[in-house]
Amino acid sequence: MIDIQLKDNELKTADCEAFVASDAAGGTVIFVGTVRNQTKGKKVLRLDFEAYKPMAIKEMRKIAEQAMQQFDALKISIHHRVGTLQIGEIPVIIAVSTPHRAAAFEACQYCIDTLKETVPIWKKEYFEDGEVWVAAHP
Amino acid sequence: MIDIQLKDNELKTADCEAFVASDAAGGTVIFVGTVRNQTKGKKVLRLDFEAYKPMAIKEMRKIAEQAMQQFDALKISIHHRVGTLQIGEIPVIIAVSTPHRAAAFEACQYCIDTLKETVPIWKKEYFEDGEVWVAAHP
Amino acid sequence: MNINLVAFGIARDILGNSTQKFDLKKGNTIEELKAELTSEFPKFEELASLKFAVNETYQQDDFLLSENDEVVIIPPVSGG
Amino acid sequence: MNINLVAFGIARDILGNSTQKFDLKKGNTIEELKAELTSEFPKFEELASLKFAVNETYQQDDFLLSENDEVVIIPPVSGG
Repeated sequence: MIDIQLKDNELKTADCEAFVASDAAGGTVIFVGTVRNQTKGKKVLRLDFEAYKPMAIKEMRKIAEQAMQQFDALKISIHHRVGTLQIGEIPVIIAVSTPHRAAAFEACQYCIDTLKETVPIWKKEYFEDGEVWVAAHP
Repeated sequence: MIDIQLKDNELKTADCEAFVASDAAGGTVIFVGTVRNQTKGKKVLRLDFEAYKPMAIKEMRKIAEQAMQQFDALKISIHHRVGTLQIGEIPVIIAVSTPHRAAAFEACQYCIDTLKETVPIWKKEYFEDGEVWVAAHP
Repeated sequence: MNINLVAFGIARDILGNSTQKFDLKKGNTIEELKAELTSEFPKFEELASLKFAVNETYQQDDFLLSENDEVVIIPPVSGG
Repeated sequence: MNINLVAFGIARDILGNSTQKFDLKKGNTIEELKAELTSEFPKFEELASLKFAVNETYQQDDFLLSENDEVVIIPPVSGG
């Protein structure tokens, strides 16, 4: 079972954790991304996230489907937020439950690594002296 | 910063997540162990956990200290429960925050793998036709 | 051939608009669109990557575009 | 030499008690305790591992025991 959500308000770890709960689960691994206060030593004020929404949801679902199959996951929940986020707020949560714990770590890491490569979501970092689209340039 | 707790009532993911929150964190990985409904195809009714408490706390702290150092973690929270647990209940939660996400996965997995090897806690599985101390025999 | 460009993130800043009609003068593939687009907007060449989606799916260089296709410009993603 | 054994999990089941005085007749190391204990309670030999702790710390085979030490028998752990 897969739960994909793209939201413009607060993400809650408890929601993802509740979705992946299963009597057959021996381990659940949850990745919680948070907005860091600095990038390469430069103070970050806030972030803006925007998404090409229908495709972002499709791509997140693809990732979850691939992880379900590759790691024999029981349930996967991926929530991503868009809009303006302050330091410490949560842009992404990924929860994966599996019968054995090693697969949960692998599957969760696969999901976040792949999400960062393929899902059409963009973030702009705001500094005191300007702003930049993250990863846009080599 | 390290938070180690050995409790005889319900563990809450939100408690561990809140402890490891940090403005310097880019990623938090949380492992949530759950009591599975079966072991090698045999239906499990419930589990009993017992601990040699002072040493269990000491050993969990050692693991967290090692992980802090080895993976440059910001904060680690390890909560373990003792007593009788039903299917789906949570015996252990480990949360780790790090500046970059890959280290959070590594550190969290190191903590749970090492906990299962060294921390003096024992679980007994109750089946319909008997009970067994887990991992006692080769 | 006219197509409808949709742009996000830095691609929107480069294009100057989030949506824009584009007259593809030569050819009808993603590769040819990319060439014409970067020739008109050289800043696209400075990006770490430049991909295109049609029907909410990444499409390869040899994908054949049709009149009035909606083509989404995908600059380097940075979600998570 | 008398020591005080403390046993958890299956070690308690084998010993028959969670705490017990034990008269270590020959020697004074963990290794010698292990030998005497398994000779008296052969079921200890069937365990996947058998460790000992003194002062809330795992101790090696060559650890020297003293009169009235509290020695904790640690059968294979299974937390988490």
